[in-house]
Amino acid sequence: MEMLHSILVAPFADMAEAPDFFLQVVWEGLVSGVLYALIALGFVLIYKSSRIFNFAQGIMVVFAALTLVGLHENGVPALLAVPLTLVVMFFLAVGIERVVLRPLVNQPDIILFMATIGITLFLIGLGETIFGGANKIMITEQLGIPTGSWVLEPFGGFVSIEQRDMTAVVGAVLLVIALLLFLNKSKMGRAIRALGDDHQAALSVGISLSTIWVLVWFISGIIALATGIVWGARAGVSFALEVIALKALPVLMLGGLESVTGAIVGGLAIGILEKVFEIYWGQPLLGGNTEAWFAYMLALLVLLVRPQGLFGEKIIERV
Amino acid sequence: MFYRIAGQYKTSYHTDYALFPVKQDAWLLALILLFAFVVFPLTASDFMFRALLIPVLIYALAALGLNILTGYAGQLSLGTGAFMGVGAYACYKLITIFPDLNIIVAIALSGFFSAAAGVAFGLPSLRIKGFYLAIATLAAQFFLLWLFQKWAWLYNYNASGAIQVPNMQLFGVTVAGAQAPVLAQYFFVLIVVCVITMFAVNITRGRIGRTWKAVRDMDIAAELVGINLMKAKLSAFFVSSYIVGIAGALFVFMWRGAAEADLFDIQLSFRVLFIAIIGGLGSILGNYLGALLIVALPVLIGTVPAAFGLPISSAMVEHLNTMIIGALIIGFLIIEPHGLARFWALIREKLIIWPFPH
Amino acid sequence: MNAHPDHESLVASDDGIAKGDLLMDVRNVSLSFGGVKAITDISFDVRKGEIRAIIGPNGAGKTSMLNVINGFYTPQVGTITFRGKERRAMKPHDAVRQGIARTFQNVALFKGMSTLDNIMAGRSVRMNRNIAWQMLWRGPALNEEIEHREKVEEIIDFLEIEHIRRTPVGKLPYGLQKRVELGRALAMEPSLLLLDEPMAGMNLEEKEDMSRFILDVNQQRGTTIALIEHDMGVVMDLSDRVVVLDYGKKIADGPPEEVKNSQAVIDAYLGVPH
Amino acid sequence: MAQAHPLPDTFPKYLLRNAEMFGTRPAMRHKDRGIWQSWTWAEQRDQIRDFALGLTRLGLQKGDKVAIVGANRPRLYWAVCAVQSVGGIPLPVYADAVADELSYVLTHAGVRFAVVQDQEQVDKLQSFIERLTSLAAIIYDEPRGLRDYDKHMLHDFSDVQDMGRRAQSADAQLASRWESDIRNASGEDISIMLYTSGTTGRSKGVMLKAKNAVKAAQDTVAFDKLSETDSVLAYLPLAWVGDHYLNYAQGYVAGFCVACPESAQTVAQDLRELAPTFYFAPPRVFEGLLTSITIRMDDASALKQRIYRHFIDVARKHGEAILEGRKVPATARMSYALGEVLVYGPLKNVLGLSNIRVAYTAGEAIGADLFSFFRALGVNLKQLYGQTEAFLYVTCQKDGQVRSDTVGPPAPNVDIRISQDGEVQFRSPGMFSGYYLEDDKTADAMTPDGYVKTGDAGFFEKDGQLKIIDRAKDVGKLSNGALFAPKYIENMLKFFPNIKEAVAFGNGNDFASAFINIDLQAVGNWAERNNIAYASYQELAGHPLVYKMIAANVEDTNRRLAAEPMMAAAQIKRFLILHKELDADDGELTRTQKVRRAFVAERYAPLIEAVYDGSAEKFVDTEVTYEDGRKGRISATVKIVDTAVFDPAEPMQEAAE
Repeated sequence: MEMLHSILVAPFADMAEAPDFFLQVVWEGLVSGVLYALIALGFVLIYKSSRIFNFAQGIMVVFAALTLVGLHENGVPALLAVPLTLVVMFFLAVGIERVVLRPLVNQPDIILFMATIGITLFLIGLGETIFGGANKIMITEQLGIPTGSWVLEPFGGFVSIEQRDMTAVVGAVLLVIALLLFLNKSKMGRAIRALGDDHQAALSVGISLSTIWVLVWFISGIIALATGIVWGARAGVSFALEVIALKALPVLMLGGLESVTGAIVGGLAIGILEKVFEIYWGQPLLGGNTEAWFAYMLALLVLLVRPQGLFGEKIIERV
Repeated sequence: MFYRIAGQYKTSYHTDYALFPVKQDAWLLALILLFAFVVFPLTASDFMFRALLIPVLIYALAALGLNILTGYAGQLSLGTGAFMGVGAYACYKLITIFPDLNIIVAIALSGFFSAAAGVAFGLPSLRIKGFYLAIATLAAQFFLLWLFQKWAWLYNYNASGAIQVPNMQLFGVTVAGAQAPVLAQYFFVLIVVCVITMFAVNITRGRIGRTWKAVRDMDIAAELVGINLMKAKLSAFFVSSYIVGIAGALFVFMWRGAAEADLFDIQLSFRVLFIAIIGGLGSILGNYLGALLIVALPVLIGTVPAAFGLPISSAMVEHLNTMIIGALIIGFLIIEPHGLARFWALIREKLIIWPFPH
Repeated sequence: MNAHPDHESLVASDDGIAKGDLLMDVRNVSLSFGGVKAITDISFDVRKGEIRAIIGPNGAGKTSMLNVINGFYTPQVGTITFRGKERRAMKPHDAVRQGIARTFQNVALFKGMSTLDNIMAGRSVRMNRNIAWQMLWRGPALNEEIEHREKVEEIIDFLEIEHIRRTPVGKLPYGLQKRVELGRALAMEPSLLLLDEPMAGMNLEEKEDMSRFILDVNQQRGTTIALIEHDMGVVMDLSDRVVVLDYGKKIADGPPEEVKNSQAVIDAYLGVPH
Repeated sequence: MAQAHPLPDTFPKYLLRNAEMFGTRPAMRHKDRGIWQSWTWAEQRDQIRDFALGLTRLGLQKGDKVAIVGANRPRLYWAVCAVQSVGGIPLPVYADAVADELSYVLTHAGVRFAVVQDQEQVDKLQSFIERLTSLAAIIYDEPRGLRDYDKHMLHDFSDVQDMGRRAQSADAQLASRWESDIRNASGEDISIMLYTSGTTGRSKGVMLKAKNAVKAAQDTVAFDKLSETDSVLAYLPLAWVGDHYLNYAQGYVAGFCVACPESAQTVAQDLRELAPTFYFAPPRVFEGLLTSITIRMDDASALKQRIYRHFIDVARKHGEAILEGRKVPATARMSYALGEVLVYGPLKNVLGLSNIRVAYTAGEAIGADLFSFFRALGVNLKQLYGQTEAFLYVTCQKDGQVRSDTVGPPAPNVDIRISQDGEVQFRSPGMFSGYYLEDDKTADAMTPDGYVKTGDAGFFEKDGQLKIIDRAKDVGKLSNGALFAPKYIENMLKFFPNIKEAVAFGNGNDFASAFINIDLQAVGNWAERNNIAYASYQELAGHPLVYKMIAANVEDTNRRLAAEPMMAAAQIKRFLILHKELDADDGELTRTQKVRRAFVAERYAPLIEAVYDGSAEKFVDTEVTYEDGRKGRISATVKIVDTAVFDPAEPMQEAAE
């Protein structure tokens, strides 16, 4: 009985007791949720346009951040380093398309999925060789991102909002809006969506596969850079980031591989629930650090109920 | 060139089902076993055993387990590292609770624990397929890893959170623990791996192997041919995780000597997955070739340039190694998606019809 | 030890139903996919030993009906009585156990395996040596494998595909893939064989071969066949009775000559506006 | 093979001996259901005994004739021995014979029973059943499709065997009586009747006495030291004397294992799986092998081609010498050994010729380079010359004394002489005992003093080996009296891979000319590699580049003819490439693919006229029968080309080598 009470009743009692602390937890969850959503967005964009489950999205975030900081360390002023990094990301996109994707155009999905694992490893190795394995500090100030924090007093309590987190949230929202506009309105956007259904069909209609793929990988490169900056500002730039980026997978599972809205909602949901569970259930009952597996378990449970995720289309087996 | 197929006709189904219908393949295996059981033990240095021979065998065994699940049954798994962990911890707990338990029995039993874990995390495969299934095994990987760290009972509450392998005797020879001679450990691992590989070959060859491949190729058609999908998938998870568990136990007892939780992290899962991919999904031989490549690569990168006089820092070796493996994966997927095993099959085919091209 | 080529093994397992009696009765079956009505209130019966054709223009619900019969889809309304047992929902592999086998409109073979393995997969429902025996291989597991291999070799000989025994099916031309698929279905020794457009995309010679095989299976083995086919010539030659579907409804049922002249069928095929 | 009692003089006697001495060794194999089904000599005896006793139950008496129609199947071979064991006369007939050929042979021989392979043969027989007044029953081997036939005269092979078994269980002594009948049978009985696929007129039934057939087989088994450990693939037509002698007769005498292929299409694959130790193939098969080798090697990578060409040259220089054990320099022996590992071994392996101890070719002349190619690889290929009337062997070459242009010295105990007009005549232990019911034809074929006239022209070379020039009746004279041997010229032309068939004309004319059939496979592959588009055989045959290539071949032939004094005058001045392939269904070839010269000359008379009236081309329209019997017409303008001719004095480069 007492066990049941500590699982079902006690946590909610704590929440009610310290609403401001609860808000702080939710905010922290929201911010990490935004980051998951951004990474998931990169996944969705590539999956939607080329049916490739891009495992390397996580490492691209790290690689972009490393390049930015690396350039800055070698004397490139911060505001110039950003466009330069974008150029690097563009060439990375061209390289990936030419070397990896073009020869594998009609291969089954599992082969393309494994190719992205290959890219992940290659980029880790490349990043470590060029920039060394040590952790780096993100150049937040130089990029003009405010580093102070605001303090609010809701319910008479105390909640501090880091300004850089707020910029991250705002930046992410802007990015998402730009992406949605681009996908639905522009000519290129429609081509990307057409490509997603069937490579050959799109080719036959005259959509040039290689340019679209370069474009798509470049856009997800941009998203990766944005995520890298924001993430680096919070947790410093290191390869450990790559494992955390894996967290985007459950987001995709939850939100469905093809839907942009699914990626955002999924990302935020996981970010918040993960933090709340850790604080109110993880630490008191399970010895903490439940964030390592909570997202995956949650996504797993959802999938058991709806195998195609919250927003994916219903899978009809045709024989 | 070396193959002489003519005249090897089969007069009964028994001979038709022989493991090696062509005797040249049997000689090739005999040669390899001769090297493994005689030549290496006589010539190899301790460094060779510790850095190359034992890890190759253990990784190959783990990749064999994964290959049965992903290569034969088509169920993607990213949780191999964790299941190896379950095998290792189960074995450790067994020998601490029953100190006089024979090590072979301990290792054999520990396989069942990882098999149980495998089946538990395999249940979702009945409803979800393809990439989505990767999430179930990822959940297993992270959850079990967290469990190894948090559940102190697993490592007998010792402060460092690591498990230490005590000295254990088998037929009067210390095979595990600090004083175990590397040669004894090598033979122990070699024999276990050979026995399990033989069982794996027989299983994948027969009815069960066929049902797995049917589920992998087209599960709808498999069901309509009368194959019970649940039994097929769960048996694949069971057998695969059993073998992976054994590999985990060997990993700690016969090679590492000690282990802490984050030894069985996602990186280990990836490593075994690369071995299976580069080696060739859906093959037994591929796992050995893949393991040889992935384990030998860093050793080569470390020693070869040094031999040429330009020493490379150990960190740089690690970085270059990761990069090269990444490049290798991409290269293989382009040249031969079915990995080294198919490479060997093509070479063998060319030798058989030598000097003709087709 | 020779394989004793006994040709009797090809005869379908007797399911206790005399020739001509009722083997399967489909009553008032309706099936819809979220609003889309694939089949509405269709009833027809299949007698033991006959070739029952199911025809109709594209999208008439033929394949969906086949999927209902072998338990792949569960109809919202209506029941199917097969060998006396009435049922609405049934797992596909139970349908197989009761003796229903099928081929697919666009070839559902196991691409990663050879012709022999694909047909042997049809036997798996009858093989049951457990994993322990399989690990040892020599002994009961191998004997069981050989026992079933002999049955499969009968089928390979019957379908004249000895020359592609070890070829991966992915490499076979379309006509041969269809024949391997028929072989796999025969390997299940069904009492009811569902053929989904076995001759689609075949040239004249391949069609003649396939018709010969279907007739042999029906006459020599006594297997009842439900045949979906577009080629009118084939349907009229092969089938004893014909069901005609259109827009998910049954518009005619009877011997080929009678159905051929029925106005409803002609309209359906010539496209009178609905 | 020492044995207590005297040498058996009938094949059933050998069956009993083999069952005793080699009871557990394999006697018969058949690739079926994916594996090689095997029967030991003991099992074969039982199978034959049961069938024989079953046949007697059906009413088979001594001297009755039993037709055997079908491909190489164990049960049909057993039927032959079973019929012989109860004193009947087996009568193998070509499986692909059309209905009216079959009906003539069966009615002429008055067969009482017919053992056939499958439904196809049953239908063929039933189409003219009313003419077979003496036929009592048809027995079929494969039951496929025959289930609902009316079983009044139709029996399944295994049912007849059941009758035999039931009879034995009813009367315990039956089996031993069957064996004692065999032991007391006399060698004088006719053991087999083979209808020759006559190139002229209806085929004749050649009767062979048991003791003659067995004696001939004993001689050649000893000659080539064949034993029970040998093996052979029986893939040539059952009714052909070659198959009956080499596989059936020698099989029983030596006790070796005869293997039947899975089907006609899988012979190459079965040959490779089995790798027999004794092999026979007509020159056409060796031609096909060489063509397929050259085509496949042309597609190989540059490295493989270089290795292949280098070692083939080594083999051409030293191969035969090494095969015959002559002295060869150490370096040559060394590089040949390396060649064995790299090229010859694998090549023989891929073709299934690795285990061959003795191989023969016969039926037509074989090209010198084709013959030496296989001998250089280490295949002990030899030539023999024979006829149905001689139960095959007339001459055969000894190991070590092998030449490509001759057919060897007389076979053991064979006495050969050359008549005034150059015809080869022989007397041999295996000699036939005349044509069935056709004593007049028998008399024509024999000389008054008991020699058999072969109908072939030839002469003995200095080393005692017989050299066949041509069919006696075809050998003619040019208008200036010079010798014109069409077959000799045609063989030379056919040695080129691009030429599949050639027909030479010139008898009574001023010069020799030739009609050529190109080899679609070889020329087609050449066309593909030089990207020459062609839609049909006819279009490729008429292509100017093909004409140029064939012209070069004809010139080569003329150079060789110029080097032989007797043949120099008969060089080919003009030739054309026929617009259609000569085909047995059109009657232009016999069943064993030999040209029916008279028929071709009469059918293409307008073309011959055009050749000799100097016109450059000629429109021709010929009737064609398709596979299923329907008739069609093919017409084309055929170009006629002149070729260079060499005066006999010109030295030949090849000779100088």
